[in-house]
Amino acid sequence: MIGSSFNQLWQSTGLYGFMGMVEGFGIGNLIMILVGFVLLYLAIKKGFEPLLLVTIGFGCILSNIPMGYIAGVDPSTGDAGFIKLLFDMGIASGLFPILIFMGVGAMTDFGPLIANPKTLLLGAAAQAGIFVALLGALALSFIPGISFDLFAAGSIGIIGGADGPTAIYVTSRLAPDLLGPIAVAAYSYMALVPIIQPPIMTALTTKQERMIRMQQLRPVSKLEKILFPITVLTTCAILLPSATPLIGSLMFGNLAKECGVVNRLSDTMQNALMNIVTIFLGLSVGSKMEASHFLNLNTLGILVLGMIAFSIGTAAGVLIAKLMNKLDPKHPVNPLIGSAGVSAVPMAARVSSKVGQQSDPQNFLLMHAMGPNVAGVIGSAVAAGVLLAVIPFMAG
Amino acid sequence: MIGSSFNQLWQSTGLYGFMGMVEGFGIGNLIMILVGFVLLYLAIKKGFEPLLLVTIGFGCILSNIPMGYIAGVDPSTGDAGFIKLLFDMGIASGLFPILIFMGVGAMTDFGPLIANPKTLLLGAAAQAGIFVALLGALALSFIPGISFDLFAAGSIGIIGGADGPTAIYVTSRLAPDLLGPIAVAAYSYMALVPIIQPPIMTALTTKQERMIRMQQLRPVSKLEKILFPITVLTTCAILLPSATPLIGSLMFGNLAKECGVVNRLSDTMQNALMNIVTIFLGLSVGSKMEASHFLNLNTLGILVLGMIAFSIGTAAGVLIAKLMNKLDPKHPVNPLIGSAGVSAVPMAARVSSKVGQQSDPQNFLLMHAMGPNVAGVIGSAVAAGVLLAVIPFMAG
Amino acid sequence: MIGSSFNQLWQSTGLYGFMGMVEGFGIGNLIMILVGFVLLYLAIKKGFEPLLLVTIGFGCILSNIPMGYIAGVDPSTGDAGFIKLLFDMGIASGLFPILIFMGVGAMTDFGPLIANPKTLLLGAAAQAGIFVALLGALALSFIPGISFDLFAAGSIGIIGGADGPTAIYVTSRLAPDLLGPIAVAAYSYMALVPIIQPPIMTALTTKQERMIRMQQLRPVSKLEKILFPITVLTTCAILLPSATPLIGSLMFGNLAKECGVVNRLSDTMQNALMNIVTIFLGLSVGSKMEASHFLNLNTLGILVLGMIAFSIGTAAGVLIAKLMNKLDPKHPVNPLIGSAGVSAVPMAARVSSKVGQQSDPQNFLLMHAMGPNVAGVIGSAVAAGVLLAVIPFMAG
Amino acid sequence: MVFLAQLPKEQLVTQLQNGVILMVLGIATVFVFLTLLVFLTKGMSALVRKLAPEKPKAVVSSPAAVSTSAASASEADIAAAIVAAFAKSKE
Amino acid sequence: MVFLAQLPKEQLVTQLQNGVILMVLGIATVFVFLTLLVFLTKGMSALVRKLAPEKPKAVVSSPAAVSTSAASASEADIAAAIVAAFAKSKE
Amino acid sequence: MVFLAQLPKEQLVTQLQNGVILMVLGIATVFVFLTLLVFLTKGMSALVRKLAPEKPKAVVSSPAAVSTSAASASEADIAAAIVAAFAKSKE
Ligand code: NA
Ligand code: NA
Ligand code: NA
Repeated sequence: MIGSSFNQLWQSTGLYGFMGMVEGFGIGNLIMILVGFVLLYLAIKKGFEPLLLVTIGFGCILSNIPMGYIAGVDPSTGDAGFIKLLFDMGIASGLFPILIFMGVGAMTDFGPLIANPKTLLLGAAAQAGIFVALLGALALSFIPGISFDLFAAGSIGIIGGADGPTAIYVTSRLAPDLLGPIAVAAYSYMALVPIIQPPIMTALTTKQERMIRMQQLRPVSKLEKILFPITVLTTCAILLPSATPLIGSLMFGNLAKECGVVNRLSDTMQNALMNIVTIFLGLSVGSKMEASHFLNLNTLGILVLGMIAFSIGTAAGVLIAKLMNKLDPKHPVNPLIGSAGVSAVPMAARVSSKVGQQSDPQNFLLMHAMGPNVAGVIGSAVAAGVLLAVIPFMAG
Repeated sequence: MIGSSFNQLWQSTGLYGFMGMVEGFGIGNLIMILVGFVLLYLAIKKGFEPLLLVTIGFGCILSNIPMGYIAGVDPSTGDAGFIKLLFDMGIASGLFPILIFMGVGAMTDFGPLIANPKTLLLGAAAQAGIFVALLGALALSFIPGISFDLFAAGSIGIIGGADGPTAIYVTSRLAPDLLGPIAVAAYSYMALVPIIQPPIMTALTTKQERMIRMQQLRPVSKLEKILFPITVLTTCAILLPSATPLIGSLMFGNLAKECGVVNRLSDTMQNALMNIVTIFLGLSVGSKMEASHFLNLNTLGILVLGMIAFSIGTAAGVLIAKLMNKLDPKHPVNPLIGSAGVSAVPMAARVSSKVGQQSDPQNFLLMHAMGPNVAGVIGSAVAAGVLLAVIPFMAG
Repeated sequence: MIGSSFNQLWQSTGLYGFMGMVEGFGIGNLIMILVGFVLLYLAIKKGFEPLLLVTIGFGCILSNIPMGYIAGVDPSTGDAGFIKLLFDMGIASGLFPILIFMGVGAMTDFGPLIANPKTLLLGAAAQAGIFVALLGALALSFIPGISFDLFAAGSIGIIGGADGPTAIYVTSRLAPDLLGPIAVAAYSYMALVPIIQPPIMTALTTKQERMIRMQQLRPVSKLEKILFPITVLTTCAILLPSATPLIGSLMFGNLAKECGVVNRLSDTMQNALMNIVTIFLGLSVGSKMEASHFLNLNTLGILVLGMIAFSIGTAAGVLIAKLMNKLDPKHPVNPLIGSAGVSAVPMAARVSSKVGQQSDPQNFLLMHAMGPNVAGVIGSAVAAGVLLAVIPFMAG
Repeated sequence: MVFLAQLPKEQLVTQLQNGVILMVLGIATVFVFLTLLVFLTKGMSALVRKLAPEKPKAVVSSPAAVSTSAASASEADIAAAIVAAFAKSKE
Repeated sequence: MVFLAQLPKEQLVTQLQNGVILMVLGIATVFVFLTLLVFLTKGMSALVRKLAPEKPKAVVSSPAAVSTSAASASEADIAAAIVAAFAKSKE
Repeated sequence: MVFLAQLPKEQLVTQLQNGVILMVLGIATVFVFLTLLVFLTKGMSALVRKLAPEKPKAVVSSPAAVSTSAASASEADIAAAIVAAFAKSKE
């Protein structure tokens, strides 16, 4: 009896599971745990988007522990693990990314965009990467071993939106099995923006263009800041209701911040609520990094396509800025701020500023780059709305 | 194919929905969105109960966007929108108003009431408005186009309790379809207390009465403050268990505040938890302002009856104070503090104080008015308990 | 008609319920309410673990109010009370103790343990109480009127872990009906540690032993503190996956604290999230103090066994420290820090320090006792993992 | 709740009768409950002052103190205190 | 989403066609939407300056101010202010 | 868990036997696990000191610092600091 109990204990060790002796577990789990440790390393040591990569990485580790059933259901008792509970509560339902977006809205200052609305076009252009990557995903599917349908392709494209909650929301709606690689790609590339963007930006611009100084932004009144979220929401309600969950929660957060009469709510959206949801969301997303869904050619395809999406978005932003200068030479735009249109707030705007100062240390582009930067958030949400509205109809 | 896709996109615009081309949507949604904007205007510009009216207003707007399905279920995918998730989580279940009440308890100082317990009677009298409005709702139902059953009438009456969470809790239990108009009426009239009450107060009192000075309140010991919530809860448990969810959570919050050993919990009840629940509750309540349930004669009836309830509650509070002065002339009560018995904490108490100072600038009634003010919260919860216990029995 | 309504109101009073006139309620509820008041008294007046005993006590009171249906389902309407909602959300699912453990991890400094790893053995020894109490529970079942199966015995044993969330997690998995008495016993005895432990500690040590001074702890680098939670988690994943929900969440919280790049998340784990969950968890656990499950000989058995578990854990910690001194006399350990191995953080460590200073006022043991103290948390979680892995297999 | 175009008159009258009963019951219960509370509160206070005649600590505090986003408010206070302190120290 | 070893070529071509349509539709919608927003925002600002020509209060604030754990940050600021104050007061 | 008036004696004996096994298994596992951790922790520390011999920053901090409602506490500290500062500056 004691022997059989020791045997039972041995058969319930993780080691036994890693050796592939239990159905559903194996060496793949060990590899994914190491991937989780790499994410932790990147987050802690390299400072890559730590809020998300620490939680996603830890979620990945916990979910891949054999017979821990932390992100699954224990077959012997029927009890669901705590990460599965969190996943069902907030990712399967789509609630968590919406709440994060509320907090993002409450932390965003649309002032620079209101002061110079034409930078919205830069935020539009930079979404090109989304659709090119979508097409790329469908093209890659001709390669044996890689297989993406329209739902998957749309989710992969949205990586190019450079906006975490949008990517997670769209993927949870269209292709939840791909959440792991898509979220990891999105956050990793957002962290890598200072490495990905500068070469593209300098390749597409002349030194003279990079030295363009822009007029100082006019001050924006409180009333304008209050009316802006309402304007955006109204436009969205009339044109593209499928984008209203995202745009609506973003603008709700922003209105709460700007209206000045509900500061305690806006504080909570930015802090307690956002932090709680970030913890839950990160762990849940990490749980989709299961060996069986992650360790395949598709993941490699996603990583490549994500990089392409970021690069094309960056290039499109810069190029459209140059086009705008051609069309309206009186109000010149430094094309370096075009790259900020991919969103990746506020990292991309800082990159614009930094690259600009390499050509002219006295040229302060940060404020100017914040306009396209936040426009990119709106642009990605609009693109997400198109995907969510059209793909189920096309596929059905 | 591209034509049919463009057509699909056009048919998924909000404009198409507002034009009534999609089943379940129409011009009524546009009207309700405008109502939502009016609520935002009142909250932001006029400062009417902004914590609730900003969130309710925004919830109303989001929920009425055609084909946004933010407060409903998308028929093509079966996905529930995020406000529907919040509604089911906290309003249908009754959880959110209870948690708000916990926070209210943790923010309430019953000291003035303990120092002068007979002001409890003022809080009792002011509940008369609840039952008169209930009767009024049943009488109004004789008018064609207006139709309230007992459940609806009880929910309408509770507007007269001048207490948001109580009104929402009772309505969610008795007549959830009326949540929209009832919550809007309750919070709007609470915000309008400085306009509604003063004429009634001056009409029912003589200048001499308004100048009555009251004895300074005695200090209240910490032990009394700890024992008070326990006394109220015990009384409620023995007499009226149906009121214990409300009274119990109120007194739990208050005990957490007063006992002094769980300050971190009481802090959280008042801040992080209360703010999160307020956001969720406001959006959810706003989602019940659907065109089909809001744009009818019943809503008009509710608004009229709510006003009547507030007025009668105010009058009853003032009159009973005058009666108390007749019966016990040695301890005179300024009848102006009677109006504070409707609750609407702390607005109604401030109104008492302000009207008092119009007759005698040196007469400080604020502290004295806080007694009946918090008594009104208890009184409303007791009245709610009666409604919840008796109405299902009468109707069944 | 009015008569029948009054009658209905009378039949819905708590008094009528206490008198046993309604199925499912009776005088037992009154007794349990008094028990709830005793818990409040101990928490508020005596300062016994107030965060938990105030909430558990209040939850006990609310849940025992006849026909309040706060922790049950109202049979006439089918509505679940709010404490039942909280219970199902977080205790039945096991989520709340896990979230608490995350916060505990974010509040714990493993530095003293890393500086002197062999104190881990003291934390191991003190778990002896768990298994002796388990055996005791099975032995007590020979007494008529007391009846514990293996599931119950495991849950009772875990009281000896002196760790609230671990006890609640294990019991919610193995014997949810015993949650009330087990949680009360665990938290009460943790509060009573300053009374229970000192006599055992002095009885088992000589004055000379109690005066042993320990070498000052070496400073621990940030990198070590980051790698420690990862080391523990990895060990646990390889050896004992059934303990990973507990160990994993503890180490997630600790990594969030130590890594230094997600301070806003670690802040939230320690404060807003922990407080919210504590409120919900306390109320829910209190709801398991129903008269029918609490007022019986089993509860008495649980209280006795819990005390035995604490005492044996204390003794084992002290004795193993003495053994270590025999085996390795060059690095003497003051045996008084052995008792801290039961966990009950940080109370047990303070007791070690205080008892030490009774023999030598210049001997500062607090830091040294923190090592076994936090080791005890890990040890209890490991013991919990064994129970969770083996008991269902043995019983099935 | 059912939304009917119009309830039959009989039912409306029955409802109204029920409403009157509810009003009587409700107002009575509220008054009985709160009147009882008056006496219980007085009794409780008397008992406290007899059994634990501690120096009362807390004067009843201001209703304005109903906390609004406590943290930020108090930080503002601290900042204000610093500013005030500076102003003074420069005198 | 279904993971197939390989979709049949025909289906892949159809998908690609759909993808092209989606790209056209998507880029068009994004540009129409944001271009419209350019005009609406300009109109809104013009209207505000005409109807409510209040002195603009807020200069556009720094993006660095995107709050990170606001509470602790501002406490650190306060602490820094105190230290700075001290340093100065000792001069 | 099932509450029985009394389990049959045989079952009680079997349970007790299982309990003894569980005790042996449990105590053994706890000791093996934590003993392993002793060596792993020592190894980890040795490795860290060899590979990254950085000046150790943190002296082990006080257990009293286990945060209780951190925000308010630190605000109180700040307030205290201000008061102290003032007291000193007036000297
Ligand atoms: Na974007
Ligand atoms: Na009231
Ligand atoms: Na322990």
